[in-house]
Amino acid sequence: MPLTPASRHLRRWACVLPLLVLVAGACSPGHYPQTTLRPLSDFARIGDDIQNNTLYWATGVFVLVEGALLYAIFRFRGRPDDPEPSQVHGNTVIEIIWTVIPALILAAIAVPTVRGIFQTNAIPTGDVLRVDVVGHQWWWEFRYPTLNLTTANELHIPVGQTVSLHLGSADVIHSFWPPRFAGKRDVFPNRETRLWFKAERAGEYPGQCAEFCGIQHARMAFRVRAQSPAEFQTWVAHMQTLGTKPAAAAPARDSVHTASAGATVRSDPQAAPPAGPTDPAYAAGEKLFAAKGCVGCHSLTAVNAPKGLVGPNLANVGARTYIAAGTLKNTDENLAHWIRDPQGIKKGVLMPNLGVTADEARSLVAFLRAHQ
Amino acid sequence: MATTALDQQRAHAAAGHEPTGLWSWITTVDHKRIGILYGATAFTFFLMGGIEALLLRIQLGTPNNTFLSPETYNELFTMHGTTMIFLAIMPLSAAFFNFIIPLQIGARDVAFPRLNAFSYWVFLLGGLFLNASWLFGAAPDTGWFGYANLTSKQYSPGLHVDFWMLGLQTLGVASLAAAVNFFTTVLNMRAPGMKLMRMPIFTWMSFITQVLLLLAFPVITVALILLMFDRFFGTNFYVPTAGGDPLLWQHLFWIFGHPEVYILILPAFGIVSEVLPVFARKPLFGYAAMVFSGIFIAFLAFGVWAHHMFATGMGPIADTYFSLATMLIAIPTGVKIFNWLGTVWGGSIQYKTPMYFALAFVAMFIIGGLSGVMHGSPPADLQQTDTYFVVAHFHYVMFGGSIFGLAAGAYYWWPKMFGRMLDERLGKLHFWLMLIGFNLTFFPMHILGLNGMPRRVYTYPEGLGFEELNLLETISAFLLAASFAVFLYNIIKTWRGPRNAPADPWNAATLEWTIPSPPQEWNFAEIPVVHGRDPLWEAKREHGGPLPEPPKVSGAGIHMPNPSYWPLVTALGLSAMMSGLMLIHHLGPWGIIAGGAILLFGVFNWAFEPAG
Amino acid sequence: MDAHATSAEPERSHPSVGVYVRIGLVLFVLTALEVGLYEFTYGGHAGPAGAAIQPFFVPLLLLLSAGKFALVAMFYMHLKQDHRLFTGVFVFPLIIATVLILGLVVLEAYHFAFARAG
Amino acid sequence: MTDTAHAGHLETATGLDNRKLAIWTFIGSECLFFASLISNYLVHKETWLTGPGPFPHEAWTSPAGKVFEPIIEIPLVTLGTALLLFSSLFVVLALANAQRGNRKGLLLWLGLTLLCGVFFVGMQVYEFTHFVHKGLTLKTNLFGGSFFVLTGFHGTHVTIGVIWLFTLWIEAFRGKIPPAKSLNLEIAALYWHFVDVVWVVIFPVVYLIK
Repeated sequence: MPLTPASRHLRRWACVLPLLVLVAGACSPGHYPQTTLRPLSDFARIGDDIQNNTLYWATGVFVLVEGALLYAIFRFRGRPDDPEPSQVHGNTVIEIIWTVIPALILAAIAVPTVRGIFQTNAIPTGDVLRVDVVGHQWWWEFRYPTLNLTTANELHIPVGQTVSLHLGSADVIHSFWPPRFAGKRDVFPNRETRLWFKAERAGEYPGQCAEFCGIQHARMAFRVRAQSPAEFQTWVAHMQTLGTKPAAAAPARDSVHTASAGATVRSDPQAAPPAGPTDPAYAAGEKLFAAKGCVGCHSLTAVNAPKGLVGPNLANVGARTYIAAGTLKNTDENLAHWIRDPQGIKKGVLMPNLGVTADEARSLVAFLRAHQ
Repeated sequence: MATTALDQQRAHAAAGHEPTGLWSWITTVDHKRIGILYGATAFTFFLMGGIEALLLRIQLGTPNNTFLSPETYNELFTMHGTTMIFLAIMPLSAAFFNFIIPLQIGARDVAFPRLNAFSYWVFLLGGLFLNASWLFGAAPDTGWFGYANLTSKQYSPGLHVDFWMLGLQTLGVASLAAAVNFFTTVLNMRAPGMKLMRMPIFTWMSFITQVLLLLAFPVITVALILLMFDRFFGTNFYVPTAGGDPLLWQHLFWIFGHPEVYILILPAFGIVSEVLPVFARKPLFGYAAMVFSGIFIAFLAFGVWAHHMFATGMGPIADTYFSLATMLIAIPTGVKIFNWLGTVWGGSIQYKTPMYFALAFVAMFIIGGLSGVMHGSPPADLQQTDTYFVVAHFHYVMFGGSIFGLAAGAYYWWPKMFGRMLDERLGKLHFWLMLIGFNLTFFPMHILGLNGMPRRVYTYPEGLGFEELNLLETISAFLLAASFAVFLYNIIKTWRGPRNAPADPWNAATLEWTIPSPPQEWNFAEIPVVHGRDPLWEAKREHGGPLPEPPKVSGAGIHMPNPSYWPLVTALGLSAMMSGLMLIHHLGPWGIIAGGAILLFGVFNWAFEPAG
Repeated sequence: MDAHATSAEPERSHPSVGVYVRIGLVLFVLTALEVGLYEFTYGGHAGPAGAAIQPFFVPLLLLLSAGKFALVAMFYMHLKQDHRLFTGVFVFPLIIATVLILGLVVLEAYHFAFARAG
Repeated sequence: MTDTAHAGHLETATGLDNRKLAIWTFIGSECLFFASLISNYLVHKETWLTGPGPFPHEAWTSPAGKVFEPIIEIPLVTLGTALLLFSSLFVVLALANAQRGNRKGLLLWLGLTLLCGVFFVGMQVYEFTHFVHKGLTLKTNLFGGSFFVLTGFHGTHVTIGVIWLFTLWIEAFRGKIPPAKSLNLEIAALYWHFVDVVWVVIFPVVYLIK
C-alpha cells in the first residue's frame, strides 16, 4: 500500500510519540514513590541542594567538553593523503588554564559540601523524638524509648518534629534508607550510628535496606508513616493500649491522612471489621499462635516489648500496609499464604514453614487481623 | 619425556625456528606468548562474566521475577563483579603489559621471564579455583566487596566465602609477582637512550599501575588473612559480638579497593594516549602533563578510600577530608581529558576502528568522571551510594572506560600480535553496537538510582516505577552482548585469512612497529638506540617516507632464556596449598603440607635450573 | 629521578667491618635503652620519676625504634651508599605505610569513642 | 639462580641488577603488608567483649573473679630481639667475606646468622607454647588473635629467611658462591635485614607499649 509522505510522517510519529511519552514519564521523579529527587525533610534538602548545585556544574562541563570533542571529531577528519598536520607538542598556558578552571569549579562544589557535612553531622537538640532503629535479617524494628513503644517495619513519625534516630543492628551490617527524608545510614552490630530529620508532609512513604545483608536483602523494605502531630498522638495513645489482648474496637483507620502527592494510597486490607476476642476464629488463632511456637519469635505487645526477638513485633500487625518487610500487601489471603509458606515466598527467611493447614491459617489471620 | 621434549625445543630454537605444540606453550617464558595466554584466558573469563551479567539482567527485566532464585542471583552478581575485575579487566591489561611493554621499550623480554610464566599460571589456576565453586554449588555470594560480618562463619556457613577468599588470595600472588616483574622491567630493560621521559605513554601508565599493585595488594592480602583466621581458626577480628570490628574490613578493603579502580583504568588511559596521536597524526599533547597527572592520580588513590564509606557515619572531620581529597582527583583527570582533546584538535584524524573506540572512551569517561564528582559530596552521596546511580557511574568508568580502552588496544595491536589485520567493517559494526548497547543499558541506571532503586537486589516490587527502564536495560544488554559476538566472528574470520599485516600498518610512532608482525621470538635483531619520544616517526621523517618492511632474520647468536615448566609446578603447589587450606577441617594440615612440599620442590628446581 | 644520570653502577664502597661492628654495638645499646626505659617507667624498678616520664614514654620509644630502623636500613642494607633509586623504592612505601597506620588508628579511635559512648 | 633475559653479563638501563631492584621492590611492597597487620593489632589489642580481657602486661581479674597472670616476658623477648639484631650484623659480615672471597669467614658468619635465626624462631615457638598454656590462644580475645597473627607472620618470614640462608650456606660450603656471585647472598641479606627492621618496630609496639 503506497503511503503519502504525510501519512508516512504521521506513522513515524505514531511510533515515536508513545515512546517519547514513556521516556518522559520514566524520567520524571513523579513516577517514582521512592525517589531521592523530591525531598520532604530538612535533612534531605541539604543533600538535594548540594546535588543540584553539583549537577548544574557537571551538566555545564559535560555540554562544553563533549561539545568540543564532537566538534573536533567532525572538524578534523582527515584523509590518508592529507599533509601532516602541524606537530604541536603542548602549550603551557593552555595547560595551566585547564588545570585552574576545574579547580575553581571544584571549589564552588566544595564550599557547600563542607557546610552540608557539618549540618548533617550536627546532633539535634531541643524538642526531638528519639527512635531506636534496629536492623534485623530481614526486617526493621522501631523502638520509641521515651514512649516505651515498639513496632516493626512501619516507622510512625510526627510531621514538624525532628526525629533523632539511634541506629544499630542485631546481626550483620544493614543500611537504613528512607529516601524522601534522608540519605542512608549504615547500621552495625555493637555500634551506634545516628541520623535525624524533620518531616515536612504527612503521608506514607517507602524505604529500604541499602547494604547487602544476605539472601533476602532485596526484601527488607519498610514504610515511613508521617502523621500530623495530632494523629501521631492518637496513634501513640492507641499503641499504649496494646497489651496481650488488643482493644475490642480498633480505631477508624480511615482517619489516617494519606492523600498527599507521591504517597501510596493505602488499600484497606479488609472490608469487614476485624474479628474481636469473642470471635471463635480469633480464639482458635490465639491458641495456635502459642501452639505453633509463634510466640517464640514474635511479641504481641507494643508496650514494654521484649528486646532481642528474632521476628518482628506484631502488636499492630493487622493495621500495617505490608507484611514480611514490604514483600506482600497486607491482605487476608496474603497473610494466610505467608503463614503457611514463608520459605516459598521469601526463601531463607528465619521463619520456618510450620505445617499450618488452610483452616489454621484462617484462624491465625483472624487473630492477627484483630491486632490493629 | 619432559627432558627430551625440552632438548628438542632447545635444538629447534638454536636453529632459529619458533617452537610449536602444546608443550611449547606450557613451558614458554616468551613474554609475547604469555601475553597471548593472558589475553585468551582473560577474554574467556570476560565472556563468562558477560553471560553472568545477562542472567542478572533477565532476572531484573520484570518486577518480582522468579527466573533466578535469590541465592543464585547473589552468587551471580558476586561472581560477575569478581570475574570482571580480577579475571577480565586486570588480566586483559596484563596481556598488553606482557606483549607490548618489552616491545615499546626495546627489550628482548621482561626482567624475569620465568616469574612472568609463574604469574600467568597462578592467575589461571586462581581463576579456575574461583569458578570451580560453581561445580560444588558454592559460588561466592557476599558481593565482590565481601563486607564483614556477613562473611563470618555464623552468617555464611558453607564453602561460598572460602572459595572467594582463597581465590582472591591466589590471584593476589599472581598480581604481586607480575608487578615486581614489570616494575623492574620498565626501569631496567629500556633500550639505550630511552630515558624515563621518552618512554611511550602506555608504558608510563602501566608502570604507575605496577606501583599501585605493589602498594595496594598487600593490604587486601592482610584483610583476607584476617578473614581466613576468623573463618578457619576461630579469631574474632570481624566478629562484633566478641569486640571485633567489621568496619576494619571496609577500611582495609577500600585502601586496596580504591587504588584498584585506578589499576583498572590507568592501562586504558595509556592505550588511548597511544591510539589518539597515531590516528590524529599528531604527537600527544602535553606529554609531561599526562605523565605527572597519572602519577598524581596514583598518589591520591591512597588517600581517598573512605569515600566509599560515607554512609557509615565517620564524623564530619573525616567526611570533609575524604570528600575534598576525592574532589582533588578530578583535577588531574580533567587534565588528561583536556590533553586528549588537545591531541585530536587540529589533527588529521584517520577513522580506523581503534580510533573509534579511543574517541568513545574519552566521551564515555567524561560521563563517568562527572558522576564521580557527584559522589564526592557526602550529603549527596548518602542518597546516591548503594543505588543504581553508583552502578551506572562505575560501569561508565569500567566499561565505558576500561573496556572501550582495551578494545581500542585490541584493534590497534592485533596486527602486531598476530600478523593479521582485523576486518574494518566488522570492527565498526562491533563499535556501533557496543556504543549504543552500552549507553542504553547503563545510562538509564542513573535515573533509576536517583529515583530510589537500590543495588544488589535480586528483584524489586511493582509500583515503585522501576519497570520500564529495567526492561529497556535488559533488552539493551543483549545488544551489548551481540557486539561481542561480532568481535568473535571478526577474530574467527581473520584467523582463517592469511598473515597480511605489515610491520607498521597505522603509521605509528613507537618501537613495536619497527619490527615484523608478528615479532620474532627475540623481538629486536639488534637492540635499538632511542633519540626521542616518537622514535619511529622520527626515523620515517629522516627517511622521507615510510620505511621498507623489516626483514625476518635468523636468530643465530641471539641468546634467549630457556623454556621451563618449574613455574607451572610452583603455581600448582601454591594452588594445592590453597585447596588444602580450604579443606583443613577434612584433611587436617596434610593438604597444606603436601601443597607446600610441591611449592618448595618447584621453587628449588626453578632456582637451580640454568636460566639460559 | 631519571636513572640514566648514572649509566653504570658505581663500584660500591661498602662500609668496613669496623663500621658494621660499631653500628651493631649502637643497635645493642639502643635496644638496652628501650628496655631500660620500660623498666624505669613501668617495670619492677619504676619509681616516682617513672610516673613523670609516662607521658613521654611512647614518643621516646618510637624515636629509639626509628633510630634503630634507620641505622639498619642505611648501613646494613647499604641505602647510604647504594643508588638513590633503592631508597625511593623503600621510603615511598614506608611513608604510605606510616600514614596508613596513623589514619586507621585515628579513624577507628573515633568510631570506638563515638560508638561506645552511645 | 640468575633469571634475566639478558644472558651473560648485563647492562641494565639504570645500571642496577634486576634481582636487587626486584627484591627492593618486594620489600617496599612488604612494608604495606606489615603496616596492615600492625594497624589491625593497634585497633584490636585492647578489645574484648567475650572471654577474658587482655592480659599482656598486668594481671587481670575477670568479672567472674578469675585472675589472669600477666603474660609477656620482656627478658626473653629482649634476648630474641638482640639475637635478631646480631644476626643482621653477622649477615653483613658474611657478605663482606663473600665479596672478598673468604669462604671460611663466609661460612662462619653465615652459620652464626643461621644460629641466631633458629634461636629466634625457637624463642617464638617457646613463647607461643607458653602463652597457650597460660590460656591465651587465637580465640581467647582480640589481643590474642592480633598478637599471634602479627608475630606469627613475622616468624614465618624469619623461617623462610632461615631456609633461604641455609640453602646459601650449603652452596657456599660447596664453593659455589665466589665473589662474582656474592649478589646471591646480598639479596638474601636484604630480605633478612628487612625482617629484622620489622621486628625493630614490632618489639616496642607490641611488647613495651601497654
